[in-house]
Amino acid sequence: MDFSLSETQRMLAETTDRLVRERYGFEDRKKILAGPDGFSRPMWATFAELGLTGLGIAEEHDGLGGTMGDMAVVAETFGRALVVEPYLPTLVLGAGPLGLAGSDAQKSEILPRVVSGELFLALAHGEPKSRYTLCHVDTKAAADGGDFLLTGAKAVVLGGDAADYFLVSARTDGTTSAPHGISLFLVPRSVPGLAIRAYPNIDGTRAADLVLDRVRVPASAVIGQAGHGLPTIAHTIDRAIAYLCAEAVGAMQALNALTLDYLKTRTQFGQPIGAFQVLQHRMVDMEMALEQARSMAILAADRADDPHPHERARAVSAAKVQIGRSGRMIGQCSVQMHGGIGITDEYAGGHYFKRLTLIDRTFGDADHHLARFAAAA
Amino acid sequence: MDFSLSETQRMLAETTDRLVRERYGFEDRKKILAGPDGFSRPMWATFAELGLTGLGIAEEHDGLGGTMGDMAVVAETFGRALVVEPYLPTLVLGAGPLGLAGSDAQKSEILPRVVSGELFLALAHGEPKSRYTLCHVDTKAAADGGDFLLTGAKAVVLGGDAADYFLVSARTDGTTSAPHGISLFLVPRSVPGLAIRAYPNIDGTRAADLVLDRVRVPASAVIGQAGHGLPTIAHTIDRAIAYLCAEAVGAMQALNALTLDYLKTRTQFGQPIGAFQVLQHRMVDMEMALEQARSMAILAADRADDPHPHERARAVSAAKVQIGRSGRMIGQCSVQMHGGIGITDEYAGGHYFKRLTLIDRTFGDADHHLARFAAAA
Amino acid sequence: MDLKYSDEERAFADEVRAFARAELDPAVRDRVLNHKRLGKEDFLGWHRKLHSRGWVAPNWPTTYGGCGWNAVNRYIHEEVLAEEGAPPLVAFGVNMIGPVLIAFGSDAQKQYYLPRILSGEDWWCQGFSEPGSGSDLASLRTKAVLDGDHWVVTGQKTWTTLAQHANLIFCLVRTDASVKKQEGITMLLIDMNTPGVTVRPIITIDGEHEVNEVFFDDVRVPKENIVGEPGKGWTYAKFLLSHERSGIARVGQAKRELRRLKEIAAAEMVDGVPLIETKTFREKIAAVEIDLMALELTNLRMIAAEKSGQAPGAEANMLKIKGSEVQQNLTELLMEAVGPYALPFNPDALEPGWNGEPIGPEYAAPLAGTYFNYRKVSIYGGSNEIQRNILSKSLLGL
Amino acid sequence: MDLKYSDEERAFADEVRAFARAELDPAVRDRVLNHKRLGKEDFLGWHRKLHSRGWVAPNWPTTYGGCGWNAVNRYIHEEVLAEEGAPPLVAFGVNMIGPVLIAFGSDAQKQYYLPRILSGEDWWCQGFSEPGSGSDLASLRTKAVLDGDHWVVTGQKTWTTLAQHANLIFCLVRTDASVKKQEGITMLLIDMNTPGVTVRPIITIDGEHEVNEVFFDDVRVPKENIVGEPGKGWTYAKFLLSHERSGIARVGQAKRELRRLKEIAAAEMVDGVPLIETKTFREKIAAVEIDLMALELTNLRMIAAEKSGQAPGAEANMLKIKGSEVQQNLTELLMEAVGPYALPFNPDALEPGWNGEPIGPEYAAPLAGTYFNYRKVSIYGGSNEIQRNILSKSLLGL
Repeated sequence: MDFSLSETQRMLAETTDRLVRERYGFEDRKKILAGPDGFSRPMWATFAELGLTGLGIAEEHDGLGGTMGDMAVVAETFGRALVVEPYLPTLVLGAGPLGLAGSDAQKSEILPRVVSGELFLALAHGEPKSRYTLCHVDTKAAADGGDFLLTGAKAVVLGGDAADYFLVSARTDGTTSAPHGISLFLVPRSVPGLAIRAYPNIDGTRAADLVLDRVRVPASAVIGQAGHGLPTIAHTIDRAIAYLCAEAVGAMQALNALTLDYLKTRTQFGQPIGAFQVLQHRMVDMEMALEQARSMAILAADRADDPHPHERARAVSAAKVQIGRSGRMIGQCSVQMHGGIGITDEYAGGHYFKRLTLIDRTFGDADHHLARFAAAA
Repeated sequence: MDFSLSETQRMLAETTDRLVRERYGFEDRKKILAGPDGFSRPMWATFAELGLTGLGIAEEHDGLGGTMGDMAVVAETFGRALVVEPYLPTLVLGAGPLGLAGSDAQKSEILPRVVSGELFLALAHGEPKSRYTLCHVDTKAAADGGDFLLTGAKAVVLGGDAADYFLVSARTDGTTSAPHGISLFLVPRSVPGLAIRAYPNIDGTRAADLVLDRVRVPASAVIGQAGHGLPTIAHTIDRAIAYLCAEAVGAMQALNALTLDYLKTRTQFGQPIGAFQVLQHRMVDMEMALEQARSMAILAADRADDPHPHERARAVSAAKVQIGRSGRMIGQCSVQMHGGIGITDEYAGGHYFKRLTLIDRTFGDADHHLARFAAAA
Repeated sequence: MDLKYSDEERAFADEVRAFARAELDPAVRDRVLNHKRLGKEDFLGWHRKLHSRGWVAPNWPTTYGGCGWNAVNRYIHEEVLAEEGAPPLVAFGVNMIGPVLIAFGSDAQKQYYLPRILSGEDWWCQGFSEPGSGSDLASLRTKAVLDGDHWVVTGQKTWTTLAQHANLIFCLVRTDASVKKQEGITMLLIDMNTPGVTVRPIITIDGEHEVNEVFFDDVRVPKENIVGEPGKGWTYAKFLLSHERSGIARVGQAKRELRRLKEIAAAEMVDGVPLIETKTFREKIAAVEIDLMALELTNLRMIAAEKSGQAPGAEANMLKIKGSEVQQNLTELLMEAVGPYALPFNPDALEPGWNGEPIGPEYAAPLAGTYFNYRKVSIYGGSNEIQRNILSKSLLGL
Repeated sequence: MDLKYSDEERAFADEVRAFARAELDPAVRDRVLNHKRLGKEDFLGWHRKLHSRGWVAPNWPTTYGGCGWNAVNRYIHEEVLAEEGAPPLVAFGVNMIGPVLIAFGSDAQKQYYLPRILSGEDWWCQGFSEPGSGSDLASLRTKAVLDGDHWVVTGQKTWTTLAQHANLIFCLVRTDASVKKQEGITMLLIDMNTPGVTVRPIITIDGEHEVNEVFFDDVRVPKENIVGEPGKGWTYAKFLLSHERSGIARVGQAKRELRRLKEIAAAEMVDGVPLIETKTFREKIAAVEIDLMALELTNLRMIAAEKSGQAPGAEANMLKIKGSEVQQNLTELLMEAVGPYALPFNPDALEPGWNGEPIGPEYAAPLAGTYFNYRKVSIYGGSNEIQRNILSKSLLGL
């Protein structure tokens, strides 16, 4: 049993910590958000220089390799700085399933260009009516000669604003909620018939809704085996959740630190408000919520690539429940203890609150994962 | 809109208040519990003298009449004093359904003797496997000539230790959970084939488990129409819940008063513990929980005889949820703020906590009634 | 005991409802129900309709053009209008400075200001909070010095709701630093157009502009714009806050939001089943509905007590706390109901008359923002912690 | 990072488990698992078995007959035994006074008392709390005056766990009333059979006798029965409390209770469906299971930190709080699971060897009582409020 960081992880932590400390302060972030893309391409280039865009990608494709635990170290730092660049979409949701199931040709074509910082990716899986149900896929892939014609709609595709390639799920078989018959396709952004509506999310990240109208892709665009895409998608989403858990821990830690600082410096009635026992105890509870969340985020990263999908699902869902609840409690209590300032745009606290709230809405909320965990128990 | 007590209610409140103040202190209650019956027959005689055993019983059967709201006034006082005499079993669960559905002969035979304080009654409806499901009845009533033979088991029959007559539910038709086919029978205690195991409950009230082995009763023992007992039973249980809600409000009020007094008198660190903000705010929350519970108890009493069973069920279940939650919160917080003394047998506080806890377990806990309310919405 | 309204009360509720249905601009109603942005004219148009019916000021005596209603009718009026989707009455004039002027204002002030409040000609805002004085209001530092016929005011107010629409502000200012902090405070009425008054928007995390900072830089205020006597401002403020309590639990609004929640939960599907029919979500709705039922009854009990002559006391603080919990619970469930569609940020969709293509279901756009925004309701008007402090002292004697 | 035990650690856990399964009297195990009453011999029999294996004192150095294990092995030992249904080690000797004597006791005390703790010959109890001194322990008033070769002790202790079995008590007494309250306290070792010592049972609301009052009426205690120096009792007590922390989260016990909860919820039926398969109850179990997973990992993280040389600090207070919440949650769900059968009170059924007919399912009898009794776990050893006060200061600097 050993909870200490590996050498690689310590280096990653130092590198990313220094980067965000020097270049991703709250004011830097504001400027980045106000820019034309809503995120910073130069920052992305720096990620590439530092090797961050090679994490989790095999060395044969120019990557650094690395486990979900390694990515979690980056996620946590990014959570502390509320990084908005599409790292989760490109690396975890995009490069991840390509690495898991992609053909050699697909991997060779895409992954080195991800590592170099040249490409953004996005997973276009969720649909307007799918909510959090992974097997709910209405988008159809009709065989047409040697090609497929994709028709349907995809909703709230994270990083979909910037993606150069989409990993699109579509049915080659089966009815709406059948677990079988779902295939995953690699689709370039510029393909005819693909309409993209990009937008910001309320937490500063970005997404897009897609409409596919007979989008033609060759058979070689199938990622993995046709009709058997769901296990890859489920694994990918579990990895993404592990990433989000670590990111949330970073955000909670930063928000707790801000709140504690506020308790010590804000004075009312002639004393720091941290002298009031009710606020003291609440702050203690927030720290406990953080520690419980951190424990479960560690577990989720550890199990995200567990060979037994059942074990993986249990651990990841349990973690997502814990993160949802801790994040909600910390976010709400932090705002309350800050008073009005806590919900102003110009103060960082409220932005952590927003991010934590939306993480709970992403890939299944606490209720969803409590039910998934209970069903898997 | 008028929330003030009627003249009758004010009189009832004064009478019962004086009675428990003078004769039902915590030490009196201890002696009563230690007695041979676990309750006081002289006390019951006093109830009869004061007319309390005539409440809710029609004047033609020597009763005083009166609404559930009137009984709730008594219930609240009894809750404050943790009265253990079988008032709920005899008046609400026994005389109630007789008044609602009994034949003239049954009413004339039983009710005047209830009013006079001569008889105790009990509703034997719940069964070992029925939990909180009212239509779950396995006890069978087989027609035999003009008689019925009752066979089955009844569980946790409140007041079953002392009851002179039982109102026993049994199936004349239908399978275990069918809403139709349930009949209610008036069964004297001494009938052959009826085995009674009486016991105390952990809160000082008493109950019994019954085993019926071919208990013979005449057709005239059927209360109301054979096979149509469930609506009467459901109405009765809703009335009993309304009673319990009022009783719980009395218990919460008393427990809050004890706790507040403790906060003011117990000193630690050189000051009354009520000077600590965390305990102050918790005490405020307990008062709010009481006020919300009181509001819902008023509603439940008001609707307990609503001609629309749907309206009645919604209001009563909502109240039971509120009472369950308020009672739990007040009970747990009170013990916590008292420290060890809060769970000693010699201090009254813990006994309120127990009673409130068991009220939540009686006729459906908060989860059960939340589901019932939600289904009726 | 009778939990139902009397025939007269029911008739009055019907009358209010009929009025709202007949007079409320459907476009405005739609904006209220759907959490879209309300413009100044949306508030004012409705205000004028209430005025023409004589219903602007339920809590004022008839002498001053108010309704002179009892507590029950005031409650019915407010709750029914809220349920029907009427814009909230802008409270600063009618419910806040109005009663203060009636009680403590000079005859000239009453004659000048009260009719203009009723007609909607003046829009008031409130200058109480300061950056350093939130929960500890009495520590405020904006100061006013008498210079001939004028008070010269310098300082800063914050959290000033809708100051961008206001032409008048009532302010607490420090006029005497040498006495106990509560005793050196004076209440002034200030024209927002006076030179030296600057309004700076505060944008909240939902991207909205509702509150402001107001700066006073040597602002000259005519001497007669004082309310009552110098140094009595704290007394007037406490009087004002105790009169802000009508409808403090916001039961009508909560009922409206509960209805909306049920509609949305019926439209959202989970694995082919409407969200409202899934056990977990249905019971979450049920739980808040029960909370609201209890709150409404508690409110009615207190209203009935007030009607029968008991002054509103500590109970108002309870209603504030429970009311804020119910409101926040509802906004949270509304956000939860739309699942992933809580993420997109589309402030344009909140603009009156916006005709664009919604992202996801049309009702989704405001929900996350409203949830974030509504964290304020347990903060403003004295945070729930302050409410509990007050209750601990006044109700429990701790 | 490696969340799994090492091979050595796993092997050790297997060894402990095998030992428990081989040596634990099945009747005692059954009483532990089913919340029946444990007699003195149940504790002592198991204590002697551990002693014969050399496993009584994981936290003592080997010099004194302890195991000298690191934090991880201590944790494994404690949690595995708890999971297996072993009676809890009576902590007062091994975990409380033992470490104090090792650190501060005289050679004579060490030589006399330590072996008797290991063998189970002595049963210690703790004399800290007094009726007027609960959370504010340092305000204790039991006093000891030196009279020749004896301390004369007068006063009262309370909440003395299992004092009815004990032959020795370690007491905090006031020996100097003229100094700061923490500085006038001395620790004495007192034979319970000394004239003037009286034990009075305290019955708890579950009808059980677990705690006691202990009265001292001019009790003469040999002078040499002082621990360390006079006036240093508070220091020793703080040392003792910091050593009471091993296994403070009671993860092993919680796992055992979770397993039991699942068994009972599988046996209970609701409308023809096992309770554990109903959505609401299943998810309540899932929620506490997740809480427990998080607690176990948090505990392991802290154990690992301790093993690598970091002293256990504020984290222990967190484990105490969360551990008590999980335990209380489990006892509450166990009670809920049996529905109406939570009501009957049948203390006879808890007696070893009782052969009567149960009321309802056999497992139901102890559940409500255990729920009531377990409210103590957020009170004893420093209430959760005190734990939060400590964390606020030590961890947060507030």
